[in-house]
Amino acid sequence: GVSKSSSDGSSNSGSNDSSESKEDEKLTIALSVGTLANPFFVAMGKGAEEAGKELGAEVIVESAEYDLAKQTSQIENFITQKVDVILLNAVDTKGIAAAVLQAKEAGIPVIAVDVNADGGVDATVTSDNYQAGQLAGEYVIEQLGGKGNIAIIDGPPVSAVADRIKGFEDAIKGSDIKVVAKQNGEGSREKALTVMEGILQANPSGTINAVFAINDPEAIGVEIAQEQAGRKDEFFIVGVDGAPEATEAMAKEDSSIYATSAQSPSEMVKMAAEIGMKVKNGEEVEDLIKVPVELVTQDTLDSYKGW
Amino acid sequence: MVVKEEVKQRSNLIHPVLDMQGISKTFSRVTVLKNVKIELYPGEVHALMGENGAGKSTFMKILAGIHQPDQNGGEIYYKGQPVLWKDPIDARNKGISVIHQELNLSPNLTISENILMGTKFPRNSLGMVKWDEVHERAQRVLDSMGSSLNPRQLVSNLSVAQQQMVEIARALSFKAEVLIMDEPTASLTDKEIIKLFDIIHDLKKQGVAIVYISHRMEEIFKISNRYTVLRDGEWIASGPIEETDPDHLVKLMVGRDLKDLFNRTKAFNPYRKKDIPVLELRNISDKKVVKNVSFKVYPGEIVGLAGLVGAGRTELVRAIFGASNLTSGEIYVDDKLVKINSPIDAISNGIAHVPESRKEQGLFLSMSVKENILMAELKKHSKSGVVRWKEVNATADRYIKELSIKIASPEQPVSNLSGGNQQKAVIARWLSISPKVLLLDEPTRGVDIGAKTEIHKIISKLADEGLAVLLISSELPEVLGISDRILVMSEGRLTGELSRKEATQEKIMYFATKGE
Amino acid sequence: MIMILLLLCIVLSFTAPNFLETANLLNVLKQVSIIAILAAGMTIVILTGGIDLSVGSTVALSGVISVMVSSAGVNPYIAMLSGAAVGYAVGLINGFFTAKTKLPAFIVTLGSFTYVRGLAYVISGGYPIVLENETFKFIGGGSIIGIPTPIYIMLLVYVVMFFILKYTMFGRHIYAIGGNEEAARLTGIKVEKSLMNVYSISGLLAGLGGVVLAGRLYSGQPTAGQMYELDAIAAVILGGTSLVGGRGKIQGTIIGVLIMGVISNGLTLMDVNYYWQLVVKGGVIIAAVLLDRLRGDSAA
Amino acid sequence: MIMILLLLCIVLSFTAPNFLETANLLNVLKQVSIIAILAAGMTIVILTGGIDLSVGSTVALSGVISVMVSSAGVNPYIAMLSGAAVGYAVGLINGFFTAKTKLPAFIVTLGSFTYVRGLAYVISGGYPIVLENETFKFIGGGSIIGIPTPIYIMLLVYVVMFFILKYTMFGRHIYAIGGNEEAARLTGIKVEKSLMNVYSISGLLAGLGGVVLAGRLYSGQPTAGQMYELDAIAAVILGGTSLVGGRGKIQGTIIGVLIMGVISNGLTLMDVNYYWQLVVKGGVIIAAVLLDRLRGDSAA
Ligand SMILES: Nc1ncnc2c1ncn2[C@@H]1O[C@H](COP(=O)(O)OP(=O)(O)OP(=O)(O)O)[C@@H](O)[C@H]1O
Ligand SMILES: Nc1ncnc2c1ncn2[C@@H]1O[C@H](COP(=O)(O)OP(=O)(O)OP(=O)(O)O)[C@@H](O)[C@H]1O
Ligand SMILES: [Mg+2]
Ligand SMILES: [Mg+2]
Repeated sequence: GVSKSSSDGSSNSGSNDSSESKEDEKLTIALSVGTLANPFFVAMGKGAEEAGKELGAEVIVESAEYDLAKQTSQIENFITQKVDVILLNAVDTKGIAAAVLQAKEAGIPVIAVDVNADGGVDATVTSDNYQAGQLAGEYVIEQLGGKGNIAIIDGPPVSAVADRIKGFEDAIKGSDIKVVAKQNGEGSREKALTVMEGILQANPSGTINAVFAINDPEAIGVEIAQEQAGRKDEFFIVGVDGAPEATEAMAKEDSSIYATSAQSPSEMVKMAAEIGMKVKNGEEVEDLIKVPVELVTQDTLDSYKGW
Repeated sequence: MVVKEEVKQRSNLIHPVLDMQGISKTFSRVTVLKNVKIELYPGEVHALMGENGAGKSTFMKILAGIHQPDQNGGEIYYKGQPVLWKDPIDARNKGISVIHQELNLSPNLTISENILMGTKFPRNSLGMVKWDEVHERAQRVLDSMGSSLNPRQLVSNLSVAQQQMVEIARALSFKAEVLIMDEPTASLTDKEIIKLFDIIHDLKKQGVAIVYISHRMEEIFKISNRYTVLRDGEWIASGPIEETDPDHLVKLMVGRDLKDLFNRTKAFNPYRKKDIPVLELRNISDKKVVKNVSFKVYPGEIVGLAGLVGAGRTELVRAIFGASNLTSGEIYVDDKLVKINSPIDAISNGIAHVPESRKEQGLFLSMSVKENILMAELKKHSKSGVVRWKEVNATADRYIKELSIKIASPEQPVSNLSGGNQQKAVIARWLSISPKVLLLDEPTRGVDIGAKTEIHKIISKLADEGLAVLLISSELPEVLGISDRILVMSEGRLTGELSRKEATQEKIMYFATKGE
Repeated sequence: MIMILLLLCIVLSFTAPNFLETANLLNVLKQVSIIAILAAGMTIVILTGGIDLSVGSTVALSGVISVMVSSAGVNPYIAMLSGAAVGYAVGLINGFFTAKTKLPAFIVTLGSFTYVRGLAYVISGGYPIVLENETFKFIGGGSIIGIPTPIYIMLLVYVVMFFILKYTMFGRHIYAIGGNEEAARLTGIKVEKSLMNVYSISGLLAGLGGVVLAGRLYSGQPTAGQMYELDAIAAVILGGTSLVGGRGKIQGTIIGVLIMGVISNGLTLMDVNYYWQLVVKGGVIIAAVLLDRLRGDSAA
Repeated sequence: MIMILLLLCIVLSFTAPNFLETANLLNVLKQVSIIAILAAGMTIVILTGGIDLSVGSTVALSGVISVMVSSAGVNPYIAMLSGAAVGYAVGLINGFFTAKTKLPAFIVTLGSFTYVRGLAYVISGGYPIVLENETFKFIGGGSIIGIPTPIYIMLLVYVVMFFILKYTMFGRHIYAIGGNEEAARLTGIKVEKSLMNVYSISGLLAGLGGVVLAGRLYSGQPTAGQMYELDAIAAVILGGTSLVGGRGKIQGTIIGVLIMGVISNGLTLMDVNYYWQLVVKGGVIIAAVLLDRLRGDSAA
């Protein structure tokens, strides 16, 4: 019974000793994202800030740096801080269950964002990563007429990335498209550039028709490698995210990034924040909200809103 | 004498406890030992003699299992059996104990632990070390040596001489049958040496065979029974000590006649006291030991600084050199008050300092001999930061010749030199900056007799040219031989001053023990 | 350093809401427990003058393997032991190359850092492995009389390590080797054997850390433990152990671990922007050693 | 080590498609150039017995700032210089705390590692900053007579560093300080000043590396340079420089860099699965030093 005071009265906040500090203060929404070293999650953070403004709540944003233990610690700290809603972009769907459980026990609503989370979250708002990969795959088939050689630039071993890869590979299954190289760009422009240089080396001119990169920073890295190797016209690139850096690049005349499966991180978070508030106020909510992914191509670029 | 006779007689009858024959050793194509031999009998002290770099330490390291002889490089018979030590542990377990020339202590451990290191500590039934008993045991060893060191103290807080005592205590802490003492007295003063000799006598009686290496001739004749001389890695001679004398031994060692120990003839002229002192201390004190020391040193004068172990001489010169901090007092150079906060300040005031511990404070072990000599003077030999190597090489060569430093090449790392030659390299470094004041802390520690004479001559010549020298030495004959004036310290204070004429060993000892 | 830790706590008790609550302090202890376990092993490695970069990767491999073993239906205790054994094996390899073939510890353990992580990925296929067993979960996520299990484990590790360093021959040999390896060798200490043991223990503790983490995360994560080696080393050095070897105490290490943990926890509680957290954290680390140094100088 | 590098190249010329092609060899050189530039600075730091963990973060900060300066319409050369200056400033701070206040280099630069990365995030807002200037891009992505610009820069850095270490007083003082700091002090070497310079140079080179990387990536990335410090240190040690200080050569470092680069490149060309790449890479690193050691022993 050591920590009774902190785990009980979450719904009626007048009952314990820290009440005076919380009572007339603003609500607090906490968000833990995979890593703030990726613009996608930075945009999520921005979305949370905006949602906070609209809802009149204070917002805490933490970066787990793809470390589940760190994310678990962050959630524990959120519980200590007695935040009102936790928005969770889980590093790992299953592994985060223990932390989610702790938050639930403390009576704090948890909304999963972008990535599913076990342990009994109140709702999940996600863009479909599998679909993102699938759309990219279908686009590649269409462009290549169902035939050709491609390279895949993989990313860090997290489920969001794995889902994209799976969606993509499922989509090209059955076609005559051959994967000639699959290397890990670790989700960054820098590493993708380096591995792509190697792939270009191992696969002489004319042997690659397209490249699928699991996110936009990688896609840009691939484009730079292509450009510096003077093999610009040889193949096109498809990314995932719809990040500003990618759409800017795509807007250029000669860009070889043809398409990106765009998600909307800030929209997702805003939606999640609203749902979180509803849960807190005891309202009924849907437990799964899928924010669709849209494929943005060079042609549809103008109509794309962006993050 | 009785013991000596006995050993002589016995040696005809009984077998040597240890017999090394035809030992050869090559380091990366340099042959250091060629066909060297030694026989050790129980209960004898065997003096191993030779110039710096003759191969004494290397020879003994083979005996102790630290180095392996070359292939087909000779045999070692221990108690009549041929042996081949796997490693030092092996040799040690069989009863070979060594006092190394270079100190081998763990600075961060207590004296007790250093003394008992490598042996099984007393433990209780749970396997827990019983610290009280460890300290007690160490205390017993220290007591037997007449040392007043506190066994619980950390070794890093000890002066070099005190560390030497710990090293000795370690070698004595277990019962050995062969004891190698590689220059055990190099930094000790008479008081400790006398005690050490008592211990050696006891060990002899117990039948321990002792190899004794020292460059101090008088010691050799005081305690040895037999001798072996090495020269340039070769065996030259062995025999009973009474069949030789110092001159003969020196001749065997250097291969030619060598005059007596150098004696400074042109003593400093006291009438020149109206001269301006080049260095003057007024009421110098430091945090640790030095208390209220004042004296003057004039150009052209060699001042000896004597005292017992721990008297504070080292601390005093370190403070003068800016290596440690003064708490009060003033230093004047050429009658001008100077602020010395670091060695850089001291050097720019023309003060040079040969430190006590060459390995810790002097040498850049992985750098070449050449660079070690010229490190203090690189600036003089560079233009806008770029070193003129030609000039450096020439200067280094000059000093190597002048001090007869024995090396294979000036590019050789200094770590490969014998102890005495390393010492000479450090001295050369400080001569190269042409200082006004030279502070020498045990400058001939471990230096052989020929080189010592050489160093004395150089110091003397420089003094004649106007250099002021402050010389710390624990070897009284050295202090007496070359000083114009002798200051004596005890417990951090200056307790006496003796002119060259009036100084004797007895008077120095009188002042040195005044504090007790 | 303990003064600096107290100072930090005092500052945080004013600036960070809820910092001093029991629940939060237990949180901090629980959060640092894994790094603390690694840092205990790291302490002895650094005391010998070595370094062990492989502990973070070992946490991952041990977690993955022990959870897989457990999922295979094996007794949970044996599964946990298997994780520790994996760590021990990694340590043994590190020890072999550093002690016997005398390769630089930095390179050897950098190699392990890389291949052990690779193995964790290969074995798990890159996916986290779910842990079902309740006993196993208890070791990382459970609590006894309100205190989380990992805290007990951490305390046990430190008590044992304190005892080893102070009262066993092995412990004293660690100091001797770090202080002067040559001297240790010459006095008959079995330097190689001691070094083998030191690295093995570090590996073993990393393995244990991996098991506890798996229990805490209800899964074996191939990505777990990244940068843990840096945190562990930092804690050891913050705790006053010298990278040169031979000097330091295990008590210092736990203080170092707590300083790092308290800073992170405090910054989160104070709701400092994540980017600024890094800036402040970096500054506080330097300030902490600096203050400690200044204090030490004036006290001496 | 050069034999080991050659051996690796021979093996790869058989196993990795197109490895020996000029274009690929230039690729390898281009890819290692940034680590190589950092490793040159790291070499002198390690020669003094120190370490610099901040170089990776400095790469990021310098890249972000120089690109921002360039985007503000400033002359590209001045923009690039500003990046190098940022690195120099970080190095100066590291030098100050290690040399003047004598804090352990590991902790000081771990602090910088953290706060410098934080600053890079804060300043950029976490987003990459796009580089538009062509002159600036040229320094990372351009080429002269078919050879990429970064290779020239790398060569220049190594030639200058070789000269400094071998022919200048400063260079010799670096060895002296690393060999025996106490003796260096007693010999009248300005130890503090030299150390300040050493860390500043390391920072400066990291800043330069950041500028080159920004030019290569056409952007200033706040996430750039992660783990570069580890790669740089590994290269230095692989190259035979001792972590204890005082021993080593800059020529060794470039060999070390190339070994690491060739392994990575070879594995990519062979399209080895990423996870297995880690396993193989870790093993090869250990094998390389081991072989080198064995070779050295038999040659002696
Ligand atoms: N590890 C080594 N590598 C190369 N040469 C060495 C090594 N150790 C010693 N030597 C060389 O062997 C020779 C003998 O050295 P040793 O130390 O045995 O001399 P010593 O007789 O003990 O001299 P000192 O009286 O100065 O102590 C010297 O010329 C020295 O340079
Ligand atoms: N680093 C140190 N830390 C603490 N105490 C020290 C240190 N160095 C020396 N001492 C102590 O200071 C005292 C004076 O030592 P110092 O070395 O000046 O004496 P000395 O006259 O030169 O004698 P020695 O022959 O022992 O060198 C000794 O008692 C010694 O224990
Ligand atoms: Mg010798
Ligand atoms: Mg002295």
